[in-house]
Amino acid sequence: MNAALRSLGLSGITGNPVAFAVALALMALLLFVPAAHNDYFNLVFRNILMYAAMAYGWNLIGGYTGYVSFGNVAFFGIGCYCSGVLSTHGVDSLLADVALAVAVNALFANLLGRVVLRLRGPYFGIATLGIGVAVAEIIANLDALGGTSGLALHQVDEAHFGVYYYAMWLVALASMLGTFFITRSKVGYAFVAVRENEDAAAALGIPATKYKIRAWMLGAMMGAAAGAVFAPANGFIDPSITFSPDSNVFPIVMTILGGIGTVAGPFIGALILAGVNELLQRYIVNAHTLFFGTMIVLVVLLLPRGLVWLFGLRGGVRAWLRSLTAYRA
Amino acid sequence: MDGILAGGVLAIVAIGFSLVWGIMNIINLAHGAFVMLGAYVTYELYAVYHVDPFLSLPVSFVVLFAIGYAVQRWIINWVVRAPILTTFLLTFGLSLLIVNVALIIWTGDRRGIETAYSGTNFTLLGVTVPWVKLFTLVAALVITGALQLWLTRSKTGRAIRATAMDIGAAQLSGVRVARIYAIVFGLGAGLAGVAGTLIALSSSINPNMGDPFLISAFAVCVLGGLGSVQGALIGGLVYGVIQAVATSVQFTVGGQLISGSGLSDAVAFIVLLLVLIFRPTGIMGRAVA
Amino acid sequence: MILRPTAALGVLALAATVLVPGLSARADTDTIVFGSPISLTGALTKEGHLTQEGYEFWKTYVNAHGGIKVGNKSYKVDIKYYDDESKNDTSAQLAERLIDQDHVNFLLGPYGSGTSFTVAGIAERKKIPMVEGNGAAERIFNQGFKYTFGVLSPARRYLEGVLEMAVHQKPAAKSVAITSASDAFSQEVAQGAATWAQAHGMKVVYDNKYPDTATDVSSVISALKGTNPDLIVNAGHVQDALLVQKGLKDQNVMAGGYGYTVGPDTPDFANSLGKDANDVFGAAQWSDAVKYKGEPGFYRTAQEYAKAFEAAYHHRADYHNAESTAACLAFQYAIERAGSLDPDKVRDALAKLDVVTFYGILKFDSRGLNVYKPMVVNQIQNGKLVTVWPAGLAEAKVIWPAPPWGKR
Amino acid sequence: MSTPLRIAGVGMRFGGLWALNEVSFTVEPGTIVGLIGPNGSGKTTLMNVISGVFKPTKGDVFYGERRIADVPTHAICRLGIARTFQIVKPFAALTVRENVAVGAMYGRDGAKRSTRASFARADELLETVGLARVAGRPASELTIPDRKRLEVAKALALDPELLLLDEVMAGLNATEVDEALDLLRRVHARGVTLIVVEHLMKAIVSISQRVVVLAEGKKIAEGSPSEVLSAPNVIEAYLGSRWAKRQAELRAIDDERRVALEVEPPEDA
Repeated sequence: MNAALRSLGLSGITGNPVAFAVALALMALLLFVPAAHNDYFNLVFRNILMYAAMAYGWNLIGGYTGYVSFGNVAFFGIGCYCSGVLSTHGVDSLLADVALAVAVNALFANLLGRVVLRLRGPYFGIATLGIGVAVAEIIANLDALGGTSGLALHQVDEAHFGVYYYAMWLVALASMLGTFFITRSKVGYAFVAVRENEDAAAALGIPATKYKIRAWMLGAMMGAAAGAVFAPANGFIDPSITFSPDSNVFPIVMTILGGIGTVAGPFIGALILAGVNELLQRYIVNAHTLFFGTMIVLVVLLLPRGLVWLFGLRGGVRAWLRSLTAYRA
Repeated sequence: MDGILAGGVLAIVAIGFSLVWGIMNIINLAHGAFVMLGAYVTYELYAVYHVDPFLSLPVSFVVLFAIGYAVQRWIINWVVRAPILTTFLLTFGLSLLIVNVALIIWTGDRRGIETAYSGTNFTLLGVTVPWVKLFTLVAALVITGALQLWLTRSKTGRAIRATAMDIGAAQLSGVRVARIYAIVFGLGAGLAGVAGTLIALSSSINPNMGDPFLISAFAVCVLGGLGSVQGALIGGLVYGVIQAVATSVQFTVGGQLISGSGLSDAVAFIVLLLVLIFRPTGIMGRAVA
Repeated sequence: MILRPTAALGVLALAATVLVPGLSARADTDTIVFGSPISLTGALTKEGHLTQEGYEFWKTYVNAHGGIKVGNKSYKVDIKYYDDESKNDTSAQLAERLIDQDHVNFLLGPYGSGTSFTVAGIAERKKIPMVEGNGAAERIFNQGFKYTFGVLSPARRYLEGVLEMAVHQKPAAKSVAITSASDAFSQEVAQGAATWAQAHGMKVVYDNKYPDTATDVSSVISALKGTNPDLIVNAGHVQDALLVQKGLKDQNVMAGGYGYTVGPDTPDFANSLGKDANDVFGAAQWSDAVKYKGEPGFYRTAQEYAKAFEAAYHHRADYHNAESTAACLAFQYAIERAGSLDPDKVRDALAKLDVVTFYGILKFDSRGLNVYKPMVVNQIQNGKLVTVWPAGLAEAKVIWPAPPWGKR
Repeated sequence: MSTPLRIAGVGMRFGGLWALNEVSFTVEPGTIVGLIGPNGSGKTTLMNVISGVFKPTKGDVFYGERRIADVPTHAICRLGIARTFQIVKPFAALTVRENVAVGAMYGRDGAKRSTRASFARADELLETVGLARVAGRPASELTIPDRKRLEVAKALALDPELLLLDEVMAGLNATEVDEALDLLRRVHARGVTLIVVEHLMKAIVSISQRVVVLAEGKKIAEGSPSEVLSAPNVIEAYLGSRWAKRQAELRAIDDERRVALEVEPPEDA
């Protein structure tokens, strides 16, 4: 993975300050969405925030620590079910939901990490992919959790709807700022050192495994929190919703699109990707997926280093054109 | 037994996937889409020109090889040296694109191929064996053997392996990497095409048929060891067997009957995890450098 | 340097486009707009299209015949679709969009139980009535939703017809093997079938599920084969029916009959399986053999409907088409009875609705579920789909037991 | 600050081959020990054993009274033993300054240091090694000599008592070598014990107080530079060995070529 980020063209750990400023500004802007008093926008942007939080979770382990996980959806899903279980036991408190989800997933990630974080590269990737699939299938087979029929949480009414939005906004903001402060702290530098070269990191006194597990846990907590808010907001959860391929792939795609291993990347990626997807879905009903795919292909070819890199680009168009051939064989 | 037979297809799907990943360091999310295209090539030949599916095997290989070659040469090649996640994103986009074009061309209708021999079977030691699946298994074996031979003996094969080991060195020794990559990717797509043809015989055809195979391809090629052809074969068979065994298991937890077949993927992946813990680079995998 | 501000602006601009309320598609006042999130891409594309055909067919008819009368004013109808990509987690957003952006008057259900459930939740919150014809999972109707109505018989009853038919054959089926996909709908169907069988002295010799993403069910089938049942039923969708039927032949599994939920009734089934599709039973919400005399306002008999439909879409109307059309009909009659477009008035009218149509009776129990219409059983007899059960509607004698593979 | 390092009968086997065989010697605190030997003689392997990358097959390593043979790398580093890598390993995505700061954060005194303090420390060290001018650049952009300097700076950031230098001068030209030697002397002057692995005899002779010679994994000589270099078995080990040729080449060839040589993988380890 170290090769991966070497070529991001981002020097310094938090990536590009301009991009981060823009991201913060946009995040602040999203605080005013409920002012539109339009449930549709609430939902659209709540989902964007949700994906952003999940993307930040993935970015910590996949982007900063260089362990590419395909299983973070498990944390989101378990987070959802924590709220589900509480709700079926008559507890309808977002705080409780988030608290439980974060605690459970921190523990789960910790235990799991001790096993899977021994693996490297693709082998880690597949092991985590398996975790996602396995957790989903196990839950689908537990009648206690509703099995494939899922769980119906208390019905969402108009009054709550805004609350869920703000809750998700807080989760996303926390994930973004969390990432920012983590990555500027000693811990963050340990993550990146591990990503860049585990042996060299060890030679500098960094216990790699310990920090891998930390990154994995922190990431899990972000995804879990997003799930804990999503479940009651959606009012109903089942394995096909909480462990959907989208919830697994989108955060990764968004992070790559925005810029791996940067603080602004996941959020900007989420905003653009979900935003464009929404517009296509709406105005090109019959072929939106086709256009969506085409757009992704073009973005990768035109901005192989992610959108955030554009902010840091020096030398204008010429430099950009030159950069396009950088990865040719 | 069912497991081994089912594993044949998985193996063929996984071999191509594993080659591309192992040699080019590209996780080709469009692999499932290639499988689907292979199936449609076979279907069109069968429906329009009444070509027997088995005769169309080479055709779908060639067609898909061409497609794969072109895609690599003119699209992926622009970012082929980029970090694995970049190409991951690219192929994600490509698969969306291909599947939805297919949806426009062939609609969502499910199609099937009925031949004189489809479904025919023989019984061996009390086990019923469908000819088609047996052939699939044989095909998997033949492909593995041939590929292995080609990779080790032929000039191109050696060039490919050299490239896999060290691009720089390969280039210095006059290997045209871009071309090699295109060939490998074409090969991967071609094998997907072959798999598609065989799947078309034992299952139904529709634009989304490829997706479920992608996940198992992931598991299989890692189970066997990335980039290892025999690995993918063994991985495929093992994976098939695990799932089959899981299906036959039933147990009760807290008064609830849990049937293994509902959990076959979970079981398969848990076994995969165990394998990786003891052999961190898969069954046939080499030690990590 | 040039690019930096451009990039910043780009991001902001895009954010803005999404933020700024899009032009709302609120149609002119003499059109009633229905909205439906539906599977236009993804795994359930085919089923989605069948549903859409059912809706569109009704729309064309109504508009051609002067629209829906509300009081003394006639309204044209329009239906707005969005693609849920066959994913349960996208339909929520689409439903909100239909209601808040496009200001649709009413919702027509998506295809599939999972999606229907999600949309039902939103319909409830927004107090917009939804009638759906393609989500039979009963869990949808056990939530106490007031604004969701289903015109179809509940999942658990899907296979009852097939089982009932089988026990009345000579030789009567004494044992049944049940296979099912792991999704909610299929599970409810399977449980319903098992319960019915036990209640009617039928032995359930095998009852097992497989992941709904399975690409190969051979191991399930060889397990089932050992139990050699008189009847084999599968609870699943078209894909499952095809997989299982091919698998059964692959392993030369012989039984008196083979019954499926979704599958045999869709043209795809016979098209893909050819001869091997013969003698298979399909549970159906409706068939063009049913003998109802519907109220005026639409085609009054199944036969008229089927004829006109085939003329329009060049394939035989299957029950997905019919139940989708029926959903629209429920609205048509309810709106006329309510004499208003007010969601609550229409909702009450739906709750009180009690009409006979080409599709059968449209009447909802307290949960909003149409439990008053029987299922029918079709059998594919040399390539043609004929209704064989209930006996009263039978177009042909049941072929039982099925001849050996290869002799069909 | 006065802990001796004792290598006691260390043996390291890879497959059938003993890369190290019964190697024993002691490094007194405050000294500079040169470790030389032809390619494949086991120098880097020994570095890896001391720094905990490899666990020796036989024998032991003591730091003061403490057995460190099976202490993990990061812990050894925190005991005050730092090392540089023959193949430099900068954190390419980080700036030069950040690279060094990471060392300051997790080294022997790292626990006590805040992030800010670590960066302050990094700046000092960049001054010392003469990298201040490129502090803000990504490490990936550095020239070979600068990478070597960075490697040393990172090691120093760990506040080591004992510093293992693995071929920090390979691939440098004459003036660069002199600068490097000067740097090492300054480091030593701060009371850091040095173990210097080098090919360049001239460098070793000029800086070491004691020299240990390895050949085919065995210690064949130990003593002051002069006595070691006159020892017949040492001469035998070197004359006609590939090493002599390589020296000849090195003098002949131009910078890029040397860069190329530098990046070729280490023969041992």
